[in-house]
Amino acid sequence: MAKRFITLLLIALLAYMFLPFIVEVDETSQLNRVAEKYVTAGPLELGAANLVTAVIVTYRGLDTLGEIVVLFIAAVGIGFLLRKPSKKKIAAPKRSSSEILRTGSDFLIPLLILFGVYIFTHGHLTPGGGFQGGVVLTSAALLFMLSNTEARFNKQLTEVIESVSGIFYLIIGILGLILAGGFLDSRFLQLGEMGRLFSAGAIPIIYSIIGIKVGMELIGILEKLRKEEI
Amino acid sequence: MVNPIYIFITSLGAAFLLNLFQKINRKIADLIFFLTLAVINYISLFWFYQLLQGYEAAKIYTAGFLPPYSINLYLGIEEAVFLVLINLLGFFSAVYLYKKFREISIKAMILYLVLIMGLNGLVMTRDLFNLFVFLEITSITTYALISLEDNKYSLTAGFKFIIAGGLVSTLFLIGTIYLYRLGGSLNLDFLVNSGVLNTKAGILATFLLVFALLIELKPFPANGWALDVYQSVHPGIAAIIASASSAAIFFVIYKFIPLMPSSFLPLLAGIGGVTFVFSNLMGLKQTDARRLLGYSSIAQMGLLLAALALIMQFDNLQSLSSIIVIIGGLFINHFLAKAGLFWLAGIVQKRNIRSWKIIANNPPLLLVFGGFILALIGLPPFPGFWAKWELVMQLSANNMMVWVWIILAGSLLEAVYLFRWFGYAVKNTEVEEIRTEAAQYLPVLIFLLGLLYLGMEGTHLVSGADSIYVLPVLLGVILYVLNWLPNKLKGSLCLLAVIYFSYRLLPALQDIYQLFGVVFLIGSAVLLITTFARKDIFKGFYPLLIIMILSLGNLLQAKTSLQFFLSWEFITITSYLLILRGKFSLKAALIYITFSLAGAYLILAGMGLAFRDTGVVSLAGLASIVNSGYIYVLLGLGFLIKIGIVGFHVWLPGAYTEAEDDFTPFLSAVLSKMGIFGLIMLAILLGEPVLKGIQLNYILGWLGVLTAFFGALLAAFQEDIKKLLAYSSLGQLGYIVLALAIHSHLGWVTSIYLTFTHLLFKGILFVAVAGLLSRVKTRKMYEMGGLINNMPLTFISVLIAIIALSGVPPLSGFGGKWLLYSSLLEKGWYLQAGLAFFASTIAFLYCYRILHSVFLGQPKTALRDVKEPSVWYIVPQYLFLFGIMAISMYPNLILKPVMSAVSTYFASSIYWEDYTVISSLGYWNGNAVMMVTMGVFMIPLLWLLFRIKAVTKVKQFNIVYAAERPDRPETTHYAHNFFAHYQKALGFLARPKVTEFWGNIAEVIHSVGALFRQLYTGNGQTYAIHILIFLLISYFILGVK
Amino acid sequence: MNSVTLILIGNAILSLFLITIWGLTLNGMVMKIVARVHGRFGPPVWQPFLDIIKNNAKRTMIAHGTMFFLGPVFRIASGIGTYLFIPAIFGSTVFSNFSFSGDVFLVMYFIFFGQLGMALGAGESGHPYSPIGVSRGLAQMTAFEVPFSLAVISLAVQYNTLSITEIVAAQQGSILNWTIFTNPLAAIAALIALLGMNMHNPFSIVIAPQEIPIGPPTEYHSAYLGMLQTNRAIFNIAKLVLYMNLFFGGATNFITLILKTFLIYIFTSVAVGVAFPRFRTEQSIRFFLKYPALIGLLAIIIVSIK
Amino acid sequence: MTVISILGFILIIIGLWGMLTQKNIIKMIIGFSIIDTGLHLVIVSIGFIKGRTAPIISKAVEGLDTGKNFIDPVPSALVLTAIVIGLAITALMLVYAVKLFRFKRSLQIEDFEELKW
Repeated sequence: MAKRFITLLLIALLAYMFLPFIVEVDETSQLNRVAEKYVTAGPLELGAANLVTAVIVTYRGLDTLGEIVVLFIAAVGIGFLLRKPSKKKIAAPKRSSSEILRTGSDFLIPLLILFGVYIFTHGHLTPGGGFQGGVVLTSAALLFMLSNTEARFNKQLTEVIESVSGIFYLIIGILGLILAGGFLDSRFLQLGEMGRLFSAGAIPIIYSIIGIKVGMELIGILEKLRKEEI
Repeated sequence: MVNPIYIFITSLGAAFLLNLFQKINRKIADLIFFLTLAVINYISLFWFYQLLQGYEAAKIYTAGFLPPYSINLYLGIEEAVFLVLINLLGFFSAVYLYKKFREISIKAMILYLVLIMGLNGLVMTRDLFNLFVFLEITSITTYALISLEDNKYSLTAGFKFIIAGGLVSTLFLIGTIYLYRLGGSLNLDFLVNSGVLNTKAGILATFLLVFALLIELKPFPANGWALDVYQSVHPGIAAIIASASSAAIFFVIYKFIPLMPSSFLPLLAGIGGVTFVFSNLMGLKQTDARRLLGYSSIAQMGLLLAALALIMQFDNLQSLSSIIVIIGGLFINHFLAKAGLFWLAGIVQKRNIRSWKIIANNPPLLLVFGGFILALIGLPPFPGFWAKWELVMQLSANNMMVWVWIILAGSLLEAVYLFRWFGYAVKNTEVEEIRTEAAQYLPVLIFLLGLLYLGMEGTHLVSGADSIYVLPVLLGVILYVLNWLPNKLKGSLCLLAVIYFSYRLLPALQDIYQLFGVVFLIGSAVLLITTFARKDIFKGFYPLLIIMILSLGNLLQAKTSLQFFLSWEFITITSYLLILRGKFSLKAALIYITFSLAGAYLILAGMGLAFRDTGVVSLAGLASIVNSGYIYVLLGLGFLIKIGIVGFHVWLPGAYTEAEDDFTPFLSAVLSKMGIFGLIMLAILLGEPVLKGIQLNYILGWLGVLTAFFGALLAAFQEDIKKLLAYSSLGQLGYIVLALAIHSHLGWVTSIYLTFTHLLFKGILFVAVAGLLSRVKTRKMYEMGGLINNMPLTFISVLIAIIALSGVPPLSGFGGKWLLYSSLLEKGWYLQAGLAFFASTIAFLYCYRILHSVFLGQPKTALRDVKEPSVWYIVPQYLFLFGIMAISMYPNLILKPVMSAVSTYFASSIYWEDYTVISSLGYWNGNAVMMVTMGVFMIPLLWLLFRIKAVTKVKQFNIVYAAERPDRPETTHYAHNFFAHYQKALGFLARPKVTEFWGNIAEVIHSVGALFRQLYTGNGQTYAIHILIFLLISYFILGVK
Repeated sequence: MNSVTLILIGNAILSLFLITIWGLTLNGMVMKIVARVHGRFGPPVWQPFLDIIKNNAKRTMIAHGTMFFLGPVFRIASGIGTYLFIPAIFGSTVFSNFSFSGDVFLVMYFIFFGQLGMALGAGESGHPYSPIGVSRGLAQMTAFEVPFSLAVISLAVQYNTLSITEIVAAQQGSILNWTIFTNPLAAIAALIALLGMNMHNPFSIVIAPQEIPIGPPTEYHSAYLGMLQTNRAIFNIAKLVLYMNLFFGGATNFITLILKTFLIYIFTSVAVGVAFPRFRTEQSIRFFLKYPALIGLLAIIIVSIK
Repeated sequence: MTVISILGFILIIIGLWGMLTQKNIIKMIIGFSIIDTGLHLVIVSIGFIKGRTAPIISKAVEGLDTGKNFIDPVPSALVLTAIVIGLAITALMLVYAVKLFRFKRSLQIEDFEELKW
């Protein structure tokens, strides 16, 4: 009890400590210099309609690479952590999935894949992007796993795709370094006409690669956790 | 020019590809792994070299936009240093871990590569959010790599780590986003002057940012999780966490300093200081080697943090090189040594520090271990020494004496547990072998060599240092390499070196310094002969000895306080290691080094004060200080501890007794004089300082005479012959200090005269005892007896030495006594004179006891066939004996040079008439005394010799014994508890009150340490609460307005 | 050797000879007096002479070893030396002995020479009683030297010299110039110390005639014993002469010397000795370190305040 | 300050409470997730400007001054990264929970206190 009380006190104090954030910081009313530049010059410099995407993929491209790496190492790390199978196995009773689920998923999976691809290829134009698309792809995979409890993904294939897409991402980054202003600069390709699918330089390519890589990584994680028996 | 961005590209590329290549061929994957590490090493080394040449720093703008619009990286010289270190460690750690990696999974290699890349990113990036990403990359890889050892310990530790890490990242992110909101940028350089600090919210955001990072540095008490991690993870990973990760985080905090409001710095310093002291305090009770290393790591990072925060607060920093020496020295020292020690922990495979004794079977590993321990404690010749020196100097110069004490106290605590650990390792009783593989062994060795090299480089950076003072180490290393030579040859080489050194050094020295040179060097040279008697293999003996002896010489020619202190520390360490060689010397050596280091730290603090007052490190500069009382007290106390003055004498008997028999003579005859030399030097420079109206020399005088008294009294009650002589030495040193304190011509003449005679007779006695113990396997005097017939030569020299020691005319000891009383009476110290006289009569008790119990009385059956010790024990005794006889016959041989040396500082108050010394009170003609004594001795002797035909020699038991024949010598030899009645009368004075006192202090400190470490309950949630408490307390201490 | 040295040696031999005769006679007289006090008849006054002659004439001697052999030599050398370093008679060249060799500290320390040597000789005998006696003797010595040394320091302060000749010179002129009157505390402390030095009752445990026949000299006999007996006379008188010089104005002629030493001996050692029982070792140590030492301290303090 | 950021902070506090008081490891992880969510809310709230629209150039905003009509795109970009990182950490925590459960067949945090002092 005493511990709970102390914790309560501490958290109250913490809340009190955060107070200046609430009290002193007013609502944002105008853009700061950096955002102003992104919003005004972004479309011209990068040719992307979705300015968030411009920020993510190009202006703060290194972060995004880092993000990919985080997902990558999370996947690798989970695999590493679960490298040894459990000693004591409690097998969960196997049940095949229901008819509705199977039929529904057969119907939904192609749509989901299509939707996922759409999201990451159009990341520079509409809301969404590589991560979102990748996650949608994964949801398709998840649905597949739920409906086909016995089937397994080809681990080799997902891993190869993942690695290759990672390498491609790096290569594009290097191309930016060599052909344009710096590492991950997307302007080494023509900016094209804004609003088109093939515009905004390398952004759609990068986002597609990201989408594929994220999808494969998440599928890898799901796969690893799925076969896990506790 | 290689763009540093390729560090990321290559490591990431390799990380992505490793999985693929592994499917083709594991060997290729391994090759790529190491190649990648080599490449990033190449890039960082290349840039380091370029920047050293003065090239411009690398500014990398990603995405081709200038900051603050895109993320930029920066690679200046500071970044380059950290990158080089991190990447080197990354490479060697990989070599070390390779076997483990191979066994487990390619995934470990991938994670490892990404971890190293993340650390590089932390160092280079200038963008807050990017920093966060790299922080998370390193954290996540670490979380995963913790399970390299897949057991419940490492995994629980890992989970605690994740919880802490989660909190940290939350705090960091809140801070980041609000800084962006208030400062309009995520770029560090643009945030600095953006006015974010004008608001409370801005300060709070900065606070969250900085303190989140700080928690990653594991400050006390928010560090329970870190200790668990250090304890349980694979040592290879622990090395990375302790060295590389900490380094990167430390650098990030360094980068943030321009962003911080100035009020943060004192708090950071405070947190660093508290962490340093408390971690070391809690480390005292730790027995698990890896957890101990954890405590030590945390403490070191605390020290580093405190040093950084303090330096940034200095008003006037002397030069950039100071910063480099302090931060660079401390950092590199910790970085290399800690990584090396963790690796070593992995090689040794023993958890409990007591089990580390198996390392003694492997001399190279032991050497490496010792090196790292010395480095961590901050002893020369390692970089940490220079850093601590410079830190103390600069702190003192900036009037931060409190900090000096905090740092020295923490260092002492750390030294205690590290040396304790080292002690366990040295004492080998097991036959178990350590399995070593080159891959594990090599990195450790390379890191030690790196430390040594950088330590030697330190001499160029620190003002007042001189590489000559490090040369003895080089000689020691050479001798170590020549270990395969026969012992006598090595000994002769040593002897030659010492003689050559004396030949070069002595003529260059002046007056009193020259006399001490004779004591130190010629005395050592004679004692070296004793070591020729050694037969066993003894690695490291001569190397250590030569370093010690040459450093003693260097002590005399030191021109700056740093040179002096450096040599002083060399002597301390080498003598500690030599004492540690004794069979049962574990505890004694630990006590010795603890007191010695405490003394050394007092000296250091004193020198810091002197530096503050004079602004120079030259010793001669001390003379210009007006208010020198405090400095005198600090330095004097340091020297007195080394002498073993009463109250601080607890280390002395143990160290003298348990050291190897042929090393004890060095301790007593030579080494004890370094404290005396220090005191004389101090008196030469500072005169007779007064502190708060108290004449300090008056106190010194009383300390001296009390030491003489208690030394003699305690010696009378010992059964152990070496302990007896140890206490006797203590008593004799008391006279020397007493005479020194008189601070007059006669007083100093007395002091130096006593120094010489003490060298002679204690040299004889301890060498004789060494010889004796080489034949008799016991130190208990009552177990010997009647050895006069077995070893007459030894007996004669001991007899003469004892007569000289006791001060009985006609031998040289009387001269010392006469001078002492004359000078005391001249000074007006009558009571001291009375007590000194009492002490000198008590000395007769133990003097007689040695001669009787060992050489006279009933010979024991078991010892009947004991022979004279080897000639190597006899030769030095007789050399000294010759000295005693010469001085006794012609006291002016020594008195005249001493008098003329001292008259540089005082007007002479005694004069000569032929052989008669005349003081203001009395007179003494040593030559006449000798002649008369010989005359009155010869007459009765001739009469007895005239009757010699009537003499019959009888057997052992042919004695008048009340009609009964005693059956056994054990019951007839009256030797045990010889002065029982004296003990009854005065034993209350000899009770080990002081030992108890220090024992209690040690006990209390250990208990406090044990109390505080109860904080670490092992519960991950509690650790999270600790973090919260730490954060809140820090915030409210800061009192943001 | 030049003539000066020869004359010195000749004088010393003469001085020593006379003092030995007086010392033996004194011992004989004291034995007689003590016996009478005890109510015994006692030996004749010349008994010490007879003893020495008898012992030296014994035909057989036993030796336990070299140190045993040398022990008495050390002892008597110390006795003679102690005497010879003291200027026995003020103003006399014959009796100034070798006092140019050193001052009062030399004398004090030279006493130890014999004690140490003798103790070593006794130690080699292998007889347990010898070291027991030595142990007691040494222990007691450390104690009685305290008041004595304090008294000497007090004198040194008082007269501002350590030279015995000068101390005696300062006491000349009137009986009131004697130290015993000018510095009574020092004298008292020193005289109490003398009781211990002479090893008479109550400080006779070293010799302890009852339980360990004769202490350190247990194993000594014949010529050794003769030597020790000779020494007992010389050494005794040397100490008395020292006291006479330090506290009782010294002597200007041999007759005064005889008188003063006799009186000092009778009134301090003997008178006290016959009247008191014996202390145990630790008791005598405590005794000396209490009041006598305190008196000595007071003596120093008073003198140094002046 | 916007309601959203206040809500975010409240979530952070609630999550923290859960993380610090719940003994079950899974519940602690849920606590962490709640903290994370709150954090993301705080981040996006920083970028939000009342009356403005998402920074995507489309027909709806054609001809208007983008600088006056768009919200700040940076927090939106940051929150994406933060979400991904949060996801990674949560996943790792869960795997740890699995591993810990395997050793002790327990998910109580007090059962994992072997290492201490």
